[in-house]
Amino acid sequence: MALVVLIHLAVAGILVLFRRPLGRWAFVVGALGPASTLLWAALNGSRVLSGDPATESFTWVASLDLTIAFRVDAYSLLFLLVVAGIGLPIFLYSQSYFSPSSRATNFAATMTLFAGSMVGLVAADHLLALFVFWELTTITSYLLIGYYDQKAEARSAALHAALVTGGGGLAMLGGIVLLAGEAGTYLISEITANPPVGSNVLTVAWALILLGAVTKSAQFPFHAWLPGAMAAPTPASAFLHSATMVKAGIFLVGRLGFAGVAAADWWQPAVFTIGFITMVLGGWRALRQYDLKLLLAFGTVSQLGFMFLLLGSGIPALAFGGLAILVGHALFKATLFLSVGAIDHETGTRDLRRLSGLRRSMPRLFWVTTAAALSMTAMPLTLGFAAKEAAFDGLLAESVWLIAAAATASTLTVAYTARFMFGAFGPAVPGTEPATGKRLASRSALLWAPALLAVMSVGIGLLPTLVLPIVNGAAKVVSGVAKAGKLVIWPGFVPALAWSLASLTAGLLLAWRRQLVDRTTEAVGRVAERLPSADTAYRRSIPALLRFADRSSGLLQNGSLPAYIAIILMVAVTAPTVAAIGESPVLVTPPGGSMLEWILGALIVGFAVALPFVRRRFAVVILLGGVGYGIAALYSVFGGPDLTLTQLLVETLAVALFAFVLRHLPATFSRPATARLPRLAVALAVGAFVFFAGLVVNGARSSETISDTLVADSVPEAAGSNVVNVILVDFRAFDTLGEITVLVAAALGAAGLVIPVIRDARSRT
Amino acid sequence: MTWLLPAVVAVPVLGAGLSVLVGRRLILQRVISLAAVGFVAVAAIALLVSADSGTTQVAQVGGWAAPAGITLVADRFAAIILTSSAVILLAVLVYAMAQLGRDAVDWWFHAKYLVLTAGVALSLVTGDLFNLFVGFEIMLTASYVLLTVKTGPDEVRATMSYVVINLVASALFLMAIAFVYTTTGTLNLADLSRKMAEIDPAVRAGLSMLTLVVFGIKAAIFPLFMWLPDSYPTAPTPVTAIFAGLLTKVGAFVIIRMQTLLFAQDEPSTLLLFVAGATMVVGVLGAIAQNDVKRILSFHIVSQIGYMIMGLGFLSIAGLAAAILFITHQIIVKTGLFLVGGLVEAEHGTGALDRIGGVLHRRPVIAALFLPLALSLAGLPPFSGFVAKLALIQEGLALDRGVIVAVSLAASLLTLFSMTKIWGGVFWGRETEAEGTAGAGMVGATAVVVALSIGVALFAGPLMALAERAAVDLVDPTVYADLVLGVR
Amino acid sequence: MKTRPSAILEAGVIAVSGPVLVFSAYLLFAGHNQPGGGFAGGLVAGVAVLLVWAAGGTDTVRKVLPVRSTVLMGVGLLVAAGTGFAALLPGLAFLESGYAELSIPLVGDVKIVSALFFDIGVYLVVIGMVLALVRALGEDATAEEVPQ
Amino acid sequence: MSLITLAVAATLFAVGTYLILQRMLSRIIIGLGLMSHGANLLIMLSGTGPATPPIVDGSPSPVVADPLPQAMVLTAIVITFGITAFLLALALRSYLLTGSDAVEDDLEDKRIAHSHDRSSMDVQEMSE
Repeated sequence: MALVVLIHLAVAGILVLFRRPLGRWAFVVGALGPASTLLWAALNGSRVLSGDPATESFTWVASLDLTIAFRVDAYSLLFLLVVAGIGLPIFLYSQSYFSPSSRATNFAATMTLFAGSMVGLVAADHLLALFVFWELTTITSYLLIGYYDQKAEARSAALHAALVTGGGGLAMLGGIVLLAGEAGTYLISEITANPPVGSNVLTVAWALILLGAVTKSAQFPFHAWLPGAMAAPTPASAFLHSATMVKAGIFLVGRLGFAGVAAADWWQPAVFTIGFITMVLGGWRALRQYDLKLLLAFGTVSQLGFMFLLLGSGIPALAFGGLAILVGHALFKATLFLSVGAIDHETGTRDLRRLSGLRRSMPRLFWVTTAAALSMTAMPLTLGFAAKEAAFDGLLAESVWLIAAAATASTLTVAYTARFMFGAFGPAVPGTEPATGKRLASRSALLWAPALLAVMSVGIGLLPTLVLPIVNGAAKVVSGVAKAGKLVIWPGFVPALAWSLASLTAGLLLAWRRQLVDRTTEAVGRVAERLPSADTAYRRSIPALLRFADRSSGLLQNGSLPAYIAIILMVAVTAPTVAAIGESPVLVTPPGGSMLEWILGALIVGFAVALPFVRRRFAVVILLGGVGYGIAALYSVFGGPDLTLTQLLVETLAVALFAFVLRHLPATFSRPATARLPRLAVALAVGAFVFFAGLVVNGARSSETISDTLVADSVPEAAGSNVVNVILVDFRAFDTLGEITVLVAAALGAAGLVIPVIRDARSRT
Repeated sequence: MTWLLPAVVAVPVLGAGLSVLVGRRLILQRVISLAAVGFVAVAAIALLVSADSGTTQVAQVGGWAAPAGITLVADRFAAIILTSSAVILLAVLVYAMAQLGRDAVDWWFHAKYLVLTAGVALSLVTGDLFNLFVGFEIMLTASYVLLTVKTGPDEVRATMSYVVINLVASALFLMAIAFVYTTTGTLNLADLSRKMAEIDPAVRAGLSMLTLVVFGIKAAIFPLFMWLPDSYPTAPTPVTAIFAGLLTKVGAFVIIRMQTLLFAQDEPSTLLLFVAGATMVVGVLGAIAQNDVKRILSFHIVSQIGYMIMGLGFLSIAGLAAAILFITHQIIVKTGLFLVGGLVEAEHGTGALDRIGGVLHRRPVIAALFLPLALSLAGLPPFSGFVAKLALIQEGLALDRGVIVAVSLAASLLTLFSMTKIWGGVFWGRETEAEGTAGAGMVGATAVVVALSIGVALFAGPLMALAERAAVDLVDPTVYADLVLGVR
Repeated sequence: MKTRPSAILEAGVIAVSGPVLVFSAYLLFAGHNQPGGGFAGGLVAGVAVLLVWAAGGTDTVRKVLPVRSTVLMGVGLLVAAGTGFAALLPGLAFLESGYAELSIPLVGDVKIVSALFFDIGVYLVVIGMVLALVRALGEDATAEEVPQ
Repeated sequence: MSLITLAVAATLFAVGTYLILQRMLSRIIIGLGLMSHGANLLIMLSGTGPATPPIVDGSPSPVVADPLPQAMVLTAIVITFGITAFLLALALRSYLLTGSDAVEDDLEDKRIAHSHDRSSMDVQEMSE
């Protein structure tokens, strides 16, 4: 399995690296990815279906239990076939859809990367591995949606999708780690075989995982990104945003739903509620669209809601029905998207008000589309019908409310399918300029790729046994129940059929009176626009986030150096004080000091305190020098002749340098613009901190120091009597080496700052 | 082999001296720099191999036994960070030579860069508190003067606030040293580790906070970070890149060293975790508010420091290991991102999002370099940031610290958001005319950094194991003390 | 315009700066046993540079000390770091010092400590730094005051 | 340790802080100078022992001032001198460039802090 994923990666890499020579055949090369998946499935399919999963495992980070483990069972196999079976025709379709360019090659490479991620996702047996591929699909989806990157709407749609699904993914990561903590393993096969129960943590874990699935599969209230994602080129919409990526969430709840139900009693009601709202809301919104792609997108939202409800329910019969619907949906929705792509490609528009006469000008496309549309409405003899019967059968066994809900959604499905067909192939709306297409050549992949999918859709509808073993096997893997449902061409007159026929009839009725429906949806829509919706919530949240970011960072990050320093100093004063007071410190007052110290101290303090009041710069320099010389004298009181000498010399040089600089500046300081009181407050706080901290520290003074060794060793070991100098050049010469390095750097820096200015000045005169 | 330890500091110093002496012979300067930084990289790897094989190198400089003299220690933790730093220093040096080579505005760039190298190396390997001060001063002085390689009004303003803030921090650092020496009578970190346990708990608690603030300023943690985004973006790209990659991480390194060696505690620190969360959130919100590539990235420096403090805050082996891996990943990724930002600037003369567009189509290679780094920064799989963040999340949830985990995940999402802001602004959109071309040297050096980042992701397994071995040494301060002072 | 100090002052200051430099060298060599050392010595020499500057500005400094500040700093760094590496040759630790007692005629027994070489490096760097600073900051930076 | 010297150190820190908290770089440099004087005094105070210079003759256990803080202070003084010189050059440079040595606020920060109505393009771009 890893090999298949790597093939995808390698193909994408080759496409990027050899963009020029491969440009013309980019998508054909990219198709090698799905082809390799199909080949793998052909070689291993029967073995997997016989109940012997193919496993592989690669340890990435052992201590984090991060392992890329694959385990392809029948459930994975079904998804693999969907991914590659839909993917392969779409790649070939894309070859006709795009004209060769480096952008198209990038697109092909990204699609291949996506296909590989999707393969990894559905084959993963390790929750972290699943997460890795999950987020890879988010990234590739972002890049694909933003393909038309000159358009702002494509960019923002890409961002919307990335934020919602990426954010859901990150929440899911938290849930995964929590779940694994409870289960003691990240392996999906072990968790589902032996679901952890009975811990409050599990509630959080499962809620977060469900959140990931809900965002990825565009469930209410996170569905709004999916219609936006229609900004992507149509092949990407067909592949990612109808057939595969959006099913990742469905895949996940299908895999884990039974464990979720076992652990949390809210799981099933939550799944039902979310699925129901999504299903109805999507169908309703589809009825209001004019863009064929958007119409299909809302239809997808609706269908995803249905599948979510079914597969997440943790009920074997529903899981079976859900999987059947999933296969059917992938086939007919991809066909419809590809048809829309062909229409768009040939006519330049997808607006159903402008399209007209396509039934005559594109007859073959019309029949292909019709076949898929019939399957979508679940007309008898189609796969859609067989699948829906299986689902209705299961729902009816559960509760009448559930089947009523599903029937409502089915009614809407029929209605929007009719809107789609009449819109695309019927006459144009009067008063708008109609767009007509031209006949597609039969060898164009724009025609035969959807045709292929439509044929499969019809073929499987007529011969459900083609997919029955896989659906059966998959349902058995997740539910543990073999033959949980039936997939037949005609179920006979069973109660579920009545519900089907009722919803079909109601739907056809709506289709017949579609002008009335239009007016109603318009009217309701005008009211609904004022209500809060997921879309407006997102639209408002981003500017709000930006404003909040501006405000909050403006608050701290106000650009003012004095403010920064004040904050730093206050933290430096407060944090240690609070920490120390917590441990009840002891203040020990030391002796006052000798008379000489008092005199020097008074002098230094006098000079220092005078400094802020003096405005003439040279007077300031003199005061500063006074402080320095006073301190030099104080050092000598403390027995530091070296210090006194150095301090005197440094002070002299510093004063000279000060004078050098100040002679260029105005003679007096301007009055500081910052407020005086806060400055005074911070200054006093710092002073008080130093004083009291000094007292506390003095109380905890250590009786012995490492200097004792230094003083004792100085003469015998280092041959020097001046211990301070011996420290500087011997005991701690490494400090000194560093120090002179600092001096060199500072001198180079200072010279570099001033000399160019002088050179400039010279060259100007 | 012990001589390698002082040599990783002294060789760059020697190189700086030579570089100053050869004057304006650029070729010679380059050879000297490459040799010196290359030596540090090789020596760092040797020290790492040695430390990991159980013979940690401990050098007593001048032959004076600890605690009297200055001790240098390359334990696993120091050696890991030193290795990543040295490799990045080398890559950025190549980038700088490609970028600054054509119009050498500053003849002493190489000498300054070597001083910076020496400072970083010393700050990482020193086992002495005052020597650490010297190390920091070397590193910072070099950074001051490198910030003014270009000397327009903006650079001068930025440098002013940067220098002033750091000097305030240095004064606080000296105060801390004074207090430490008063209460313990020693400067040797190993010795301090033993003596700190015996002093007045009030003083110990106060000193712990004071050092946290001192190094917190350097590491740019909340609420001490505001200087960083105002000063970093103005410097030339190689300078900003190396600052972004190294300086704050050295601060984070020292915070971890201090908190584990001197002020060890067993329980997760709620204070540190709060600081971590606040740093992440404030940093990432700041990034979102920006409209310039380098400024966005600068705020992310702050934000990502939060994750390192988060790992430290758990004060557990797994948490510290995660922090170590995170620092390594950040050194590489952050540098790389700034280098990419520099490529964009080199071509467009600006990093303002609204004045650039379509780079993906005009220069796909730059986009290809940006993407893995940006995703890695956001912590998305399968890139290096993911592994480090996963380690943090696992440990946080294992310790029942759900709040900080939630905050870190939210910050990741916002990071992703701001990365898409750069992607959407710079790489997508209407193509803008280029003013210049980023040379092959610059692109190549950036590619090497990107490759390193991918390497960290690929070999995350062995690296994590190494980081865990380093963390085992960290949680037990007696390991370090015994190494330096001998088993008591 | 500033008036140039008189030539007599210039000559006088230069004459004084000679002994000051000798004093600085004394501090350097005496430092190991008495107050002084490389820093103090270097700084005293720096004060001498300052005196020369006061007498005649940067041009006089350049005349009296015709050596690049960068050369002094570079050599200083090399000597100091080189001393550290030199200790490695006989198998000692980096920067480990040794000493030898020599008897020099007329002077008597003298202890030569290898750390002295290190201190010489320090001394050179400090002089170089002060020289660089005085030359850079001591220059009249405003265009109209630059002597032609 | 003596009370008066500690008080001097504290005062130097306080006055230094007061001077740093404004915009003229030349005053800030003075403030930083005072602060580092204060820090140096604290280090000086960290030493033990009487006030005899630490110059010894090899006799066993001489009673002298603690030499280590002195060495640290010496190192700190010289480092501070180097960096102060650099800052002075920076102040001069700033003055020559802008006619002032004031540390101005960061313009970009100011812009963002006061952008109550963010450029509408930006918002549209994100929320389309």
